Amino acid sequence: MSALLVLAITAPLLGLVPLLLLGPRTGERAALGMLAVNVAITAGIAERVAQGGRALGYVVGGFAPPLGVGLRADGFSAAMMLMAALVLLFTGLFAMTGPGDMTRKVKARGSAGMPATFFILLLSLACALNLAFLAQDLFTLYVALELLTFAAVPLVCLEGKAGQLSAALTYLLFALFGSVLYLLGVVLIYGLYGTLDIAHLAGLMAQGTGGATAGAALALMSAGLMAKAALFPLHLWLPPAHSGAPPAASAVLSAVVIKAPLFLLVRLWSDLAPLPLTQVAGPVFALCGAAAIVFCGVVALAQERLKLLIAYSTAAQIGYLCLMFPLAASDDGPWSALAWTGGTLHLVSHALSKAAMFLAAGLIAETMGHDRLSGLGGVGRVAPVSVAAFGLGGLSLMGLPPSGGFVAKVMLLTSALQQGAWWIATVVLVGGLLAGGYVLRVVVIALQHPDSDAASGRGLPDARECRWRALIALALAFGAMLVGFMPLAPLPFLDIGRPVTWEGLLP
Amino acid sequence: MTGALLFGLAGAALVGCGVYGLLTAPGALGRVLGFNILGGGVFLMFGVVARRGAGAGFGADPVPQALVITGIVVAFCATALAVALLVRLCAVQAEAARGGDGDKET
Amino acid sequence: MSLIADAFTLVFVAAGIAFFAAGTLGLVRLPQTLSRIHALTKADNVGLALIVLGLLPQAANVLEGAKMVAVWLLAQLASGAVAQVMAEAVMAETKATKDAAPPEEGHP
Amino acid sequence: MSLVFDAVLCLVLLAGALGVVTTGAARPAVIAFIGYGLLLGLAWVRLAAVDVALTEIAIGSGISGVVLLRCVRALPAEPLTPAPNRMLKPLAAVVSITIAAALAAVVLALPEPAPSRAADVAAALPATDLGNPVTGVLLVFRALDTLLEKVVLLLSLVGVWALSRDPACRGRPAPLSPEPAPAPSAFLARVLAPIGVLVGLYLLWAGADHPGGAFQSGAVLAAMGLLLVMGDQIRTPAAESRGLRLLLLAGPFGFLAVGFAGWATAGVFLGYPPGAEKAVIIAVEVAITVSIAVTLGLIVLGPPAGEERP
Amino acid sequence: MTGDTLSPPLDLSALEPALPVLSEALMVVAIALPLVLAFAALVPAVRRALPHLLVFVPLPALIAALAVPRGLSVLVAPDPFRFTLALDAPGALLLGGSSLLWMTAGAYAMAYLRKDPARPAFMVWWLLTMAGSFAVFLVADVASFYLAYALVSFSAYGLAAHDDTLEARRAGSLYLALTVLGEALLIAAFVMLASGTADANPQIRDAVALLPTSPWKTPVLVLVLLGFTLKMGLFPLHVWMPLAHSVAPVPGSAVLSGVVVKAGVIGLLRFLPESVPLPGWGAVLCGAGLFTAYYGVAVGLTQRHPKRALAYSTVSQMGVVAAVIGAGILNGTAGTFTIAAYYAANHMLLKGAMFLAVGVAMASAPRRAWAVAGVAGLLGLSLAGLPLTGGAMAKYAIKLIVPEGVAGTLLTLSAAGSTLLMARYALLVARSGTEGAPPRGLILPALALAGLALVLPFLLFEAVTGLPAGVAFTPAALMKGLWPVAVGLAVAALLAWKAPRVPEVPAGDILHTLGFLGATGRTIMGGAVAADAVLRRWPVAALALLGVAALVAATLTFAVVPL
Repeated sequence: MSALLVLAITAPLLGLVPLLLLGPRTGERAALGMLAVNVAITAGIAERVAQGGRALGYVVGGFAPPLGVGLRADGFSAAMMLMAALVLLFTGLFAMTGPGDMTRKVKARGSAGMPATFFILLLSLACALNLAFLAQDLFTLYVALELLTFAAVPLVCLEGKAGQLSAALTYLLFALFGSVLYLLGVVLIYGLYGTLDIAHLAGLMAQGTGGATAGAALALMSAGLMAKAALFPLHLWLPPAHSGAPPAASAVLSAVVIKAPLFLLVRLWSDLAPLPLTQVAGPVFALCGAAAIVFCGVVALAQERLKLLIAYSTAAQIGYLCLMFPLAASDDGPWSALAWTGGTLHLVSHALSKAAMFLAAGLIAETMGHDRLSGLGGVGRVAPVSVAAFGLGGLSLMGLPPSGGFVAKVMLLTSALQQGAWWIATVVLVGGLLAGGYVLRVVVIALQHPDSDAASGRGLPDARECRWRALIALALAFGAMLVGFMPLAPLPFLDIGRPVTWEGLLP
Repeated sequence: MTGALLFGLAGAALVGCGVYGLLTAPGALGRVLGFNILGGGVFLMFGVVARRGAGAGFGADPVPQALVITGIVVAFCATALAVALLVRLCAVQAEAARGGDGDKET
Repeated sequence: MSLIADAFTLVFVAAGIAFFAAGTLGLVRLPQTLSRIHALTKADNVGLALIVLGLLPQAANVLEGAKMVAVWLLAQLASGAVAQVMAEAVMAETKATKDAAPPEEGHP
Repeated sequence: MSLVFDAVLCLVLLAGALGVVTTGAARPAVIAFIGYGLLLGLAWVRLAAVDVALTEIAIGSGISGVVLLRCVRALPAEPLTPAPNRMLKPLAAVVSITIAAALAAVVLALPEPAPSRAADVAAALPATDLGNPVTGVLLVFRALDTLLEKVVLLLSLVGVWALSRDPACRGRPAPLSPEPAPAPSAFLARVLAPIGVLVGLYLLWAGADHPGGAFQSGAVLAAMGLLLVMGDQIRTPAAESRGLRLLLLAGPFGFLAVGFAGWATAGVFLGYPPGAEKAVIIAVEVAITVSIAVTLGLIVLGPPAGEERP
Repeated sequence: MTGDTLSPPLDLSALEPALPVLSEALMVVAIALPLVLAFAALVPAVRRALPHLLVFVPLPALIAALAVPRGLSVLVAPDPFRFTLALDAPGALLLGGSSLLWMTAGAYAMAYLRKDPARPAFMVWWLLTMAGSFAVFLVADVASFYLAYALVSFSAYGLAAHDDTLEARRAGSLYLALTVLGEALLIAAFVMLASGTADANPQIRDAVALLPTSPWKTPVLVLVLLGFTLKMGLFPLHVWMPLAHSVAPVPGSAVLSGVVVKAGVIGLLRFLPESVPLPGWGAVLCGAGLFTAYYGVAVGLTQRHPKRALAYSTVSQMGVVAAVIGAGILNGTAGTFTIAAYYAANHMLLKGAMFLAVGVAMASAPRRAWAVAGVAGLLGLSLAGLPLTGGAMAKYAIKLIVPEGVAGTLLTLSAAGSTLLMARYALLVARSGTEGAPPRGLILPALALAGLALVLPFLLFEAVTGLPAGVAFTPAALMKGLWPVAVGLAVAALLAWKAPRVPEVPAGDILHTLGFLGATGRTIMGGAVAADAVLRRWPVAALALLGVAALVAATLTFAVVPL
């Protein structure tokens, strides 16, 4: 029984009290403090898992599953939690400062960054994400997903513009459609097995008594999760929502929020569903993933707005994780383990790099006053650090060394080639080409000379990027690069605590 | 047991109705209603599962019933949030429409 | 004893149902909102009263009977007040539509 | 006999649902939805789930209905929506019928005997001193879900408030109607509100052993609050008021505090002190009920209008 | 022939005990110094001092090339983060040559860009490209090679697109696009190569040793050849080169043509097995190289700008290198790679000096330009193999690899073509004078490089081929070297006397027939955007959601019976 697991869920909530009761200044500081505590807690969990070599467990209220609900941290969830906590902390720091100290237009120096509501939502996200990574009960996970959605949707429309509101509405409605399908799957599971605890269910399902109903339940839950993760062809809400939101919000939305449903999709098929089922269903997800990579990549190439481009890139990059399914489920020893590690590393490095890119894009848009690519010529002069952060983040998307994206890509490629999955290997390579296209397109524009841009008819604005916030973006991008120094081998840490069981974790 | 089965079929039909509403509704409000109908059907299936699990002196398995209560509240929250978004969106759009001929004042 | 009670219940509940049916018919068939409200509240109040009255002998104890009466009272209160509010709203609306006679002024 | 009743109920329920999704106009659809909610409550009674029935009627139909009706009023008369594809409706019908049929088949195929946790609950319930197993599940066995659901509720209020024109969420929500309340409303509020509060408190008290509980009670209390607002008996509260915020936080964070206290007394998070389970549970329920009532009421009232200028 | 045993000219054996440490440090510093300086340029003080330092930055690389024992392989980072460096004979030749070019061109660049406000940015790209180029000649493990290769390729964009004209932007974008394509081809090849070994990131040598028996042999060879010949500019993958090399500032062009393309050469040398005959592959490579050698000359002759003529000459010369490598692996001739590297290093210095000469001429009054053209012409003839110049030694060396016969004859004849193109180049240089006198900062580095280019091949000949330098001075050898040059000069004179009017082939030649590709791309993008708009409509997406659920459910139900 590890108390850290409970703290991971409750500590972010405690940060809400000062935000709602005390003034915004005190509240924001407390919120940042709590986000830092959250990093410490998740790091502690990761450390314990790595040290002990086994999962951590906690039974809430003292009633063991299947009657009660339990929390459980294995290597995979610990890694995801730490990543999410870091991104949230950096985004929180970014959001602390507003554009006040960078343009002369704004009178009040150091005027507030995001409103207090933003920090409420950020803390709620932290709670929801930790819960999604820790909970072992399908219904608790449903609550976690809803918490996540309700924290994410208002983030999209904090500024109250019409476009943002309509994007948020579409996001909410589609996410609700997804969650109700998920819930439908949950009820079928309960009707079949009388429990919602993943460890118990894994045992029951392996006996193979579920028939078509179990398959239908898994399918419904997966579809719901895919809707929340905006996996192609269910990405309708993602581009407007992620591109319209304020930069700090876009960063967390793209970097971590969509990762939770993806994580659960993996959990569902790697921990809950028996291997033969995963082997059958894996290609379907991989197909969706491949379509996402290629299709959304091409659409990203055609975008004229920087933030839309990044949003479509997110829609494309989600696909890489899904390519992992058939490879990781192949029961092919080291090669499936390599795919598993590659997919996870991709998730982590994409989170860091995408957060960096959205923050950088926000700063670029803030400096230039718009984010139309055609008018961004020479922005490298006024926002060099932001452009560098964008470029370094893009390195990971393109899969160039040294970056997490490179390591992940090599692992997926190796696994795909070893298992003879040529089409997956091709998709990985084509995805890299497309990412190279849209990232370099931006970088090339940013490096141009501003004065030679006769088309726009005006030079660069008299503004400079906010160096402090740009450095935050740069730090995230460097984080994505650091992931690239992982050895090119399956990471044993990720296999800690699998297959799921409560054995030895309960008192 | 047959009664429970009947409501189970009704739940399935409600899910169908909800899906139809979600697919065909032209506006957001219709989709919210469709979502609620769909949710009602899913909850009803929880109720059926609970009723089928009657035993140990209870008329129904209390666990799914408790889940439904939580679910209803969450669905309400979703409805409220969606409606608030929709209302604000309409207000902003109406303002923008009015702003089209009242630009000089602002 | 119980036979008399059952007969009492049967008669009164049947009568209550008849009132409800009439009220519902009124709601469906009557042409104007005001008269619909009228039919509905009047008929339903009486119908509910009859049904509650009819069920009283079936109550297990006094408390349960009191609860049933309370339900009737609350329904009375609510339907009476709501009917008035609705009626006022209808009047106001009719007045407003008469005032705004040239409808061209409205937004397209 | 009861099967016939159930069958009729199901048919009416379905008709109501079909009415909701096929009615083109917004207001009739919402009214049909409220009726559908009431019928659904009846279905819950038939499924031996009185707790759920109360919740469904109070929240799923009642408060949701108010929220939806307010929305209808705020919408433009004729929303500008592009004409849907003519193929859409038949296609959607086919898809929906297929899904319903598939689900029906799944329901028919559910295993027999049905798996159930009823025995577990029955075995563990006496230790909690509660009579209502649903309350037991909600507040003891799956207390984490319930705690987080309170956070969800709070968060949806935050979400609604985030739509305020004032980024700092100050001021009072607009009253439900711009005109002064008609006399009958005021009368109703004055007479009904005390009775309603009493009913709410009864539901809360009864919830430990009989159907009822925090949510049902909170919904009734919220309704009474709204009634008072509609009758011009009280003003809408100011969002920045410290007291209001405290009421909002009392439920979730009182629950959380009890959870932490359980660590000290029972040795586990969200455990209850041995011997005093019922008292603590009722205390938690009271705190939750207050917060639920306030939160539900504020959600219906909508975002605050911004800082007041004296 | 000597191959790997080629011993370093500087003998450090007196320092025997410290030698491994010293060598390791030298190799690391060679790469790290420019890299660190590039990042340190963020500090204004460093940025101001940088122009004076630029000449000395390649010094560690030069010393490493001269002093580090051949074949030494050091592990710089511990095992999971493997980063290994090694220096073999081809690597040392290219490293030494490139360090000389970087030094002289660096000095030249600082004078050339004296008034350019964007000079700091150019210096950063310069340092990054330099670090990448040194790394690519030094690293020994697959992943690090990919990293170094990416670094040199992408950084070179900054050099090519520095002037930011419309032409430079187009050329730069094309360069980047093809570079990304090349990276994709290579990563696939490397992954297949590495997966044959037990190690995720093996030594290149170990991985290549397993290649002939690998099940992936064919795809790896196809991808390696495509990826690296793309960088070398073999027909038809040369289209970017005349564009990119001619739009860069003169010192940028010099290192692009001199050093950056050699990343492709070292790639082929590293990733093709030397001692195992690969007949079919060798023939294809040799054929493509020979064709490119002539093609480059033919198109280059029509050019009106000396830099573009030089760029086409690079295409042609890389064709020669490819032909040599192809001929070598055809038979598995030992020593091929060292000689190919020797020839490439010779080209590196000559081509660098010739580019620098163009810049000098453009800053000169017409009369001085004729003088510059004289030197340039001499360099050009050396490239073509005029006896008694350094180039003749290189030409002699490659004849040792390419057997007499069709290939040998064609190779010899290509020297005539080179002569012709070089004559054209000299003429263009002579005409490119404007006014004024070139600053000394341009002349001295250019002259220094020219001198080195003409002399160094003599000094290295014996070490590379194992033959005494005298063999190249026998009358037969001299005759053999002279006649193609003479033929070329004769034809040049003929053309100068009565030149047919040939329109200038636009740089990038066959690229312009590929316009339909762009149109297709735009159509695809437009189609995708339109499809996306449809997919993102609510009813469609909602149906898709149900469809996905149904698809998964159906797959599970019908594919797995025994669930």
